[in-house]
Amino acid sequence: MSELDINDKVKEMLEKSAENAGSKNSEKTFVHPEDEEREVIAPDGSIIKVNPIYDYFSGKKPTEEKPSNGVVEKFLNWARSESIWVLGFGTGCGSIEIPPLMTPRFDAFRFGIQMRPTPRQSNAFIISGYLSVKTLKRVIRSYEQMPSPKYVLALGSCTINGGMYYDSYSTINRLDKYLPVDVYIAGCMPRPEALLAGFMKLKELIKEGKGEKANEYARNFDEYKANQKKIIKDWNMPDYNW
Amino acid sequence: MEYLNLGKISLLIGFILIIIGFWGILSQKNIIKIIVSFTILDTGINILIVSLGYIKGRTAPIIDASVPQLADHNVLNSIVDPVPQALVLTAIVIGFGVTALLLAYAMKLFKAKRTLEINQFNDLKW
Amino acid sequence: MVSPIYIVAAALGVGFAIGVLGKLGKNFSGILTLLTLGFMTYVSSEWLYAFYFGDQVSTYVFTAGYKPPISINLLMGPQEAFMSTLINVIGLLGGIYLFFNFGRKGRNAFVVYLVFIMSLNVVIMTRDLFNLFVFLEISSIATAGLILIEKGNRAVGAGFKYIIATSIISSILLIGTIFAYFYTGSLNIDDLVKSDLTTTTGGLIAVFLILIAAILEMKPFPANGWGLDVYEGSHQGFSAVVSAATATASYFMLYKLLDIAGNSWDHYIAVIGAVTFIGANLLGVKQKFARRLLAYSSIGQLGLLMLILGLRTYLGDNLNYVVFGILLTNLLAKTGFFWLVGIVKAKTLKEWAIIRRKPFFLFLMGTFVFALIGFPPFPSFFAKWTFVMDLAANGGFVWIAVILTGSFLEAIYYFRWFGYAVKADDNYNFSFNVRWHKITPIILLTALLYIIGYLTAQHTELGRMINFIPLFFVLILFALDFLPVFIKNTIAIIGMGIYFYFIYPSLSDLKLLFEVIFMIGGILTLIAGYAYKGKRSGFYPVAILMYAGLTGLIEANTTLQFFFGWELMTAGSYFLIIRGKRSMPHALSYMLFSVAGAYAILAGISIANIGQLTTSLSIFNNIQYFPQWAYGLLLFGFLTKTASVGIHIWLPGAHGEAESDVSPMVSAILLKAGVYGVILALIGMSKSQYDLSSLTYILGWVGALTVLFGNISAVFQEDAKRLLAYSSIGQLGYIVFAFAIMTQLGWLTGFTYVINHFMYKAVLFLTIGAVVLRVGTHNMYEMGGLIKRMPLAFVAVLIGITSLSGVPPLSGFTGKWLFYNAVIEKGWYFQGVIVFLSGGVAFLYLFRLIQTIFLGQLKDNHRNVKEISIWFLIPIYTLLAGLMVFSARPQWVLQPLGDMIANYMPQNSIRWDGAYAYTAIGHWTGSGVMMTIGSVFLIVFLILKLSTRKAHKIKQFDIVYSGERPDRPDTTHVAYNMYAGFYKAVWPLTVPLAERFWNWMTELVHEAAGFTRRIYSGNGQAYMLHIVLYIIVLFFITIGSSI
Amino acid sequence: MNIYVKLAYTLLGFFLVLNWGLLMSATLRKIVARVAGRHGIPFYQPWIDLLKNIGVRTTLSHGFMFYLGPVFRFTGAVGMFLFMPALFGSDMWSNFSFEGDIVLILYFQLFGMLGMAIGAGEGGHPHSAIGIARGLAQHAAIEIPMTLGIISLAIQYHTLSFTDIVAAQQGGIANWTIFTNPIAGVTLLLAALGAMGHSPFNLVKAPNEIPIGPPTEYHGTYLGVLMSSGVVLHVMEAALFMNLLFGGATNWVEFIIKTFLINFYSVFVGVVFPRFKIEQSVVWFFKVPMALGILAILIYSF
Repeated sequence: MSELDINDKVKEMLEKSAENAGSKNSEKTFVHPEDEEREVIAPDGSIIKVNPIYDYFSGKKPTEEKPSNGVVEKFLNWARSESIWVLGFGTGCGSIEIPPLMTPRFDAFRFGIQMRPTPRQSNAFIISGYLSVKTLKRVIRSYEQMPSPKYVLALGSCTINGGMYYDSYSTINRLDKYLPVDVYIAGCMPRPEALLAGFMKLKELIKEGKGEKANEYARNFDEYKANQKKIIKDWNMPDYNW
Repeated sequence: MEYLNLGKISLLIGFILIIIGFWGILSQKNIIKIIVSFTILDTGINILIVSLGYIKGRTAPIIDASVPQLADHNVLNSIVDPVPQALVLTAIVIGFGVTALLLAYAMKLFKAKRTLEINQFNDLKW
Repeated sequence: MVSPIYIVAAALGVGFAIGVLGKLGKNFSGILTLLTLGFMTYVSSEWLYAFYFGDQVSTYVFTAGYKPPISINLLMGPQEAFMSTLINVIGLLGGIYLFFNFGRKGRNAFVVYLVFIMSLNVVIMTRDLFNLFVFLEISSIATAGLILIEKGNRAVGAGFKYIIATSIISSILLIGTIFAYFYTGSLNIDDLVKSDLTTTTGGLIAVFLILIAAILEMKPFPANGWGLDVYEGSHQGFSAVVSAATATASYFMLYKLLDIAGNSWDHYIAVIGAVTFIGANLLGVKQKFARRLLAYSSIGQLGLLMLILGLRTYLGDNLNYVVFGILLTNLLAKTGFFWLVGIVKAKTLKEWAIIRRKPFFLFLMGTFVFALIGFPPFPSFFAKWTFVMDLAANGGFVWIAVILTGSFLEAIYYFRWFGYAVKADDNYNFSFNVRWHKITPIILLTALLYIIGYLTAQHTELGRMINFIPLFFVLILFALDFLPVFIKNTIAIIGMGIYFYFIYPSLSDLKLLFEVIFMIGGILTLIAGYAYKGKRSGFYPVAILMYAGLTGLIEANTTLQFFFGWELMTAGSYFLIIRGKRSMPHALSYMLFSVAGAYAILAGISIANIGQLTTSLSIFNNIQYFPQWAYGLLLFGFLTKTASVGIHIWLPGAHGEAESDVSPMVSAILLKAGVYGVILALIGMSKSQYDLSSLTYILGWVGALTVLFGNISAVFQEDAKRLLAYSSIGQLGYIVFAFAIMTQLGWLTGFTYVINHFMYKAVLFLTIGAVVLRVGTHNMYEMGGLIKRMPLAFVAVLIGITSLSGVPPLSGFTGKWLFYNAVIEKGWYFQGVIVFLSGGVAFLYLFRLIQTIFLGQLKDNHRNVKEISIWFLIPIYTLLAGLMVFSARPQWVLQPLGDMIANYMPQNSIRWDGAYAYTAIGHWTGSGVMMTIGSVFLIVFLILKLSTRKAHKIKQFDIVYSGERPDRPDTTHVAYNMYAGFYKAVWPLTVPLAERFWNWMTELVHEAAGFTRRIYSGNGQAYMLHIVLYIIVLFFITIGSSI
Repeated sequence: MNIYVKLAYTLLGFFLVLNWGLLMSATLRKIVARVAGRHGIPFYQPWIDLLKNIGVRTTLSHGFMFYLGPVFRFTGAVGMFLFMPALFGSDMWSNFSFEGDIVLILYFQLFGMLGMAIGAGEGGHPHSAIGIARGLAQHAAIEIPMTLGIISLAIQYHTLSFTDIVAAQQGGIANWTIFTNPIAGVTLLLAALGAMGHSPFNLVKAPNEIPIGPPTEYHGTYLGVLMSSGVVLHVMEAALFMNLLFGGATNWVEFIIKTFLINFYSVFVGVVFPRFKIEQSVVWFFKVPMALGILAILIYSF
C-alpha cells in the first residue's frame, strides 16, 4: 500500500504510540486465569498437565498454497470472482453500510455476492471501519480460519490511517500491518455504491489472478504475527488459527 | 331355691373369681396386684374344676372310713367324680409354680427400674 | 425300638441327676444335657426312620398300666415322629449353640432347657388334654426361665409379658378342658374326637375355649404382642429354639385339637392364619431392627401354617407335604437366621452391612433369605408350588391371592435387609467374632436346607424331572471362588460351552433360537470378564446361576421345571444386579417386581393347571378354565421381566448401575427370558379355543406405549447406561407389540427384533460399559471426543446405533420394514403410528449417545485413555459380524423363522424369492439394498478422499467460534440437557407417572404398617387386653350366633 | 434389461436430477428475492458456487468421521434417487425401485441425516450439535403426520410400493391421491413443509442464530458435496410427495414441473412465515397435522 501518502506528522505520532504500546506494557503481559497452565486428574489417577493456549490447537504455521496451472486456475478464478461469499462479521461502524447492500436498492446478490455466517465457508472479509485492538484479535482468528484463497476489503479511512481515531488508545491505525488487504474502499463512511465498486475492483483483481494475498500472508507470516502480537497484549491463541 | 345347691353356688363363685381375676389383670397397674389377680383367676378356675366334678350328696373321693363301703368294694356311687379332684391338685401345683415365677419376675422388674408400674416396661414395642 | 416314653424319662432323669450330681461342675452338666438331647433325638429319629423306610405303624404308649380315659397315653405316629425329631434336632443344636450361655447361668439352666425340650416332645405326643395343659405350662415356665439367660431389662420385661400371657391362655385351655370333661367324661383326645361334643351348647363352648387357647398359642395377629417381645427380647440362641421348636409344637397341638371340632373350624383357622400372615408381614415392612423383624417373620410363618391347616380340605393328601416343606424351611432357615443375628451383633438392618466382612456369612444369610421367600431349590419352593396348585384346583383363588400377597410383603423386608447387608455403607466400628460352637449348628442347618431341598424335589415325580446339573455347577463355582478371575472365567466358559454342546442336539426351533441367545450370548459376555483383575469374588457362581435358570427355562417340559428355571434365573440376576456400585435400591425394586411377576406366573400356572391330566408345559396351549385370567396373569408375570410400561421402573437403575459386563447380560440376554415366556403364552393363546383377542389387543397397546415412554425417557437421560436401559425398555416394547399382533408377519418382526436387540444391545452395552471402565464415569456430559482415543469402540457404537435406529441397510431396517407390513396387515394403525413415532424419537437418544461420548470435545482428563480392552472388543466384534451377516443376508435367518412360525400362525403372508421378500403390500431386498448403498458409499468416499488428500489435520479447538476461542472442552461440548427444546415440547410425556404411583404404593404400605403397629404399645397389660378382646371377638364370630 | 444399460440410465437420471436441483434452487431463491423486491441471484449462481467450492485450496480435517459426514449425506441423496422410480411406466427411469418400497425411502432419509450428524459431531463445534439436536427433534415430530398419512395411503391402495401407488393414480387429475384421499393428502403436505426444511421449519440451519448448524465446519469440497446432495434431496423429497399425492410423473417435463411446484409450495409458505422455535415446531406437528392424520386413518379403518 501507498505508505508515502501518509502524513509525516501522523507517521511520527503513530510511531510514538506504537512505541508506547510496545515498550511500556510489554513487560507485564496479562494472562487470563482461564489460560494459565492447569492440572487435571485422569481416570486412572495420573496427573495430566494442560496448557490451554497450545494443547487444544494444531498451531502449525500456514503454508503457501500454489495456484493450479493455467487455464484451470483462470476458470476457477472466474468462478471465485462470481461467487464472493462474505463473512458476516461487523467489525466496526461501517457494518451499518453492509445490510443495505443486500436490500432491493443495491442488491449485491446480482453480482454473486452473498453473506455466509461462518468463516469456513467465506472467502471475503470486510473490515468495516475502525478496528479496535480487541476486535482485531477476533478478526485475525476469523481471517486465519477462512480457507484460502481469501480476500480482505478494508472499508473507510480508519483502516488506512486510523481516521478520526488516529490517536485512540484502543484502535489500530493501519490495517495492513496486521492483515494483507486486497481492496481499500476509502470514505467515512463509504456508501453502498462505493462498496459495490470495491467489489467490482476485487472481482477484477481475482480475475487477473492477483487475489493471492492469502499466500502473501503465509509468506510474511512471521512479520505479520510479530506486529499482531505487539499490539494484542492478551494473546491467548496459537500463532495460527486453523 | 332348690337349684341353688352347693355345686352351683361354687360354680358361680368360680366364675365370679375368674372374672374378678381378669378384671384385675386388665385394670391394675401394679405388677404385684396383677399377680394377685392372676392367683384369684387361678383359684376361680380351681373352684370351677372342683364344682364341675361335684355330685350332690356324695363325699370326697378319699376312700376312708367316712365312705360307705358297698359290695364288691364299689365306691363309685358314693364319691364325687375323682378326676377333677386329681386335676385340681395338679392345677394348683402348676398355679403355684407360675405364681412363684411371676413373683420372681416382679422382683427382677423392680430391681431393673425401681418401679412396679407395668406400663413402665415397654422397652420392646412396635 | 426305644419307646418314646424314654424321651420323657431320660430328660427327667438326667434333670434330677444333674441336680444331685451338681458338684461335678457346669461343663459336665452341659455335656450330660447334650448327650441326653442326643439320645432324645436318636429315639425320635429312629421312629421317624422306621416310619418312612420300614413299615412301622403308629403306636400308643400307655402309662400307669391303665388304658385311657383313666390314664394318660402318648401316640407315636409318623407325624409325631417327624415333629419331635425336628424339635429334638433343634434342641440339640440349640444346646450346642447356647452351651456357654447356659454355663454362665449355672447348671440349672441346663436342667430347665432339657425340661423345656422334653415338655415340647410331650406336647407333640400326648393324647391327653389335661396332660397337654400341664406340659404346655411346663414349657411356658421353662421358656420364661430361659428368657433370663439374656441380660438386661428387655429380657425381663419380655419374660414377664410372656409368662402372664401364656398363663392366661393356659387358664383358658384348662377351663375348656374341664368343660370338655364335664360333657364327655373323658380327657382323651381320641375320645373327644369320637364324642359329639359340638352338638351341645356347652360342648361348643368347651371346644371354643380349647381351640382358642391353641390358636392363641400360635400367636395370631393382633393378639401376639407378647410373642413378638419374646422373640425380640430373649437371647437370640433361645429365640431360635422358641421360633422353631415351640412353634412346631404349637402347630401340632392345634393340628391335634382341631380334630375335636371336625371341619367346622377350618375356615376360621384359615382366616385367622391369613390375617396373621399378612398382618405380621405387613408390620415387618416398617421394621428397622433385625431381631424384631425376625419376630414378625416368625409370626408370619405361624400364620402361614395356620392358613395351611385351615385349608387342609383343599390339600387332601398333600397337606403333610406342604406342611413339611414350609415348616422345615422355616425351622431351618429361621433358626439359622436367629443364630446369625446372635453372632452378628448388629441392631438395625443397615448395620448389617458389617456381615459382608466375612463373605461366608453373607452366603449363609443369602441362603436363609432365599429359602424363607421360597426360592428353589429349598423345600418351601416345592411346598408353595404344591399348595398353590392344589388351591387353584379346588377353586381357592382368594387364598392364593392371600398367600402370594403375604409372601410378597415378606419378600419386601427380607430383600431390603439383604440389600443392606450386601451394599449398605459399612462404616461401623464394631465387629463380630465367630466361635465354633455357634457357627457349627448354623452350617449344619444350611447344609440340611440344601440337602432337604434336593430330597424334597426328589420326593415327587415332578420334582425328579428337574435337571440339577447346572445347579451343582453353581455350587462347584462357589467352592472355587478363591481362584483368580482368569481361571474361573475359563471354567465358566468351558462349562457353558460343554453344556451347550450336549444340549444342542435336543433342541429345535423356538427353543434352539433362545438357547443360542442365552448360551452363546452368555459365553460372549463372559469373555468380557477376562478384562477384570483379581478374584471378582462371588461373580461367577451367580452369573452361572442365572444361566442355569435360563437354560432351565428352555429345557423345561413341565410347568414346575419352567417355574424352577424362572426362579433360579431371577435369583442369579438379582445377585448380578446388586453387584453394581449404587445398585442397592434398584436391585430391591428388581427383586420385588420379579417376585410379584413370579407369583403372577405361579397363579397363572395354577389356573392353567385346573382340570389338566398332564403337567407338561403344553397345558398353556389348552387352558380350560378362566383362560382370560390365566393368560392375563402369565403375561403380567412375563411382562415384569420385559419391563413393560408401568412395571418398568426397576429396569433403568438395575441395568444402568450394573457392572460393565453385567449390563449386557441382564439387558441383551436376561430380558429375552421374559420374551420367551410371552411367546409361550401367546402360542397357547393362538391354540386356545377361546377368543382371546381382547387380551392381545391390550398387550399390543401395552407394547406400543412401552415403546413410546421407553424411548422418550431415554432421550432425556444424562447417564449413558441408563439411556441404554431405557432404550431396552423401548425395544422390548417393540418385541411385545410385534408378538401381540399374532400374525406370521408380526411374529417374524418380533423374532427379528429379538435377534437384533440381542446383538446390538449387547454390542452397545458392552462398548459403553468398557468405555465407562476406561473413563470412570457414566455421565455422558463428562465424556466427549473419545473417537480420537478409542476408534474401535466408536465403530462398534456407530454400527450398533445405525442398526438400532432402523436405517437401511443394516438389520434394524429389516425389523422396521416387517413392522410396517405387519401393522398394516393387522390394521393396528394407531398403535403402529405410536411405534413408528417412537422410532423417530429413538434417533434422538442414539445420536446423543454417540455425539456426547465419542464426538464433540475430548475432555482434558481423558487425553491419555486407551482403547477399550481387547476382551471387550472380541465379543463386540463377534456380535458385529453377526449383525452384518444378518443385515446382508436377512433371508438366511428369516426364511427358516418364517417356516417355524407357520407352525403357530398358519397364514403365509411373506414370500421369499431369493433375496427378495414380498408381502401383500410391499417388497424389499436386504442384500440388494446393502450392495447398492455400499457401492455408492464407497465410490463417493473414494472421490472425496482423493480430492481432500492434502487436508490439514487440526485439533479440537480449531473450530470457528464466532471469532473467539473456546475456553474449555467442558463448556464447548454440547451434552448436558441436550434436548432442552424438545423437552419443552414433550414434557407431559416424560412425567414419571409409574414411579409416582409405585412410590405412592410404597408409602401407603409403610404408612399402613406404621399405623397398625402402634397396637404393640409395649404395655403388657395392653397385650392381655388384646388376648381377651380377641377371644371375645372370635367368640361372636365363630359360635356366638349358634348359642 | 441389461444391468449396465440400467446403470447408465440411472447415472444419466441422476445427472439430470442434480442439474435440475441446482437450477431449481436458483429459481426458488430468485423467487424469494422477487418477493423481497430484489433482482436476485443469476440463475447459474449455484453452478458457480459449486465450482468455487471445489476450487477452494485449503482443506481441513477434524478426523475420519468428518470425511464420512458428506459421504453419508451424498449416499443418502443418491439412495433417495435410486430407490424411487423417477418416471412412472418407464423401465429405463425406474432406477432401483425394485429393491424396496416406501418404507425403505422413509428410513433411508435418515441415512444421510445420521451420517451428517455424526460427521458434523466430530467437528466438535457446539453449533453443529445444537443444530442436529433440533433437526432430530423436529424429524421425530414430522414422523407423526408422515406416518399417519402414509399408512392412510397404504390402506387406501393396499400397497406400499411406489409403482403401484402411482399406477393407481393414473388416468386423470381426478385420480390423484390429493383428490381421492384429500385428508391424507393435506396431512402429508403439512409434513412436507417440515421435511423440506424451509422456514418456518428451518431451525436446523438457522443461519443467523447457530451459523448454519451442522455444516458449520464444512468448507470447500465437503461443502460442494453437501450442496449437491442438498439439491438432489430437495428434488427427491418433492418427487416423494409427487409420487404419493400428485400422480407421479410419466416424463421429465412433468417431473420437473411437479417437483418445482411442490418445492415452490414449501418456499411460498416459508416466505410468509417466520421461523419457529423448536418447541413450537414440534408442538405444531402434534396439533393440526396429527389430528388430520388420525382422521385420515379413521376414514379408512371403518
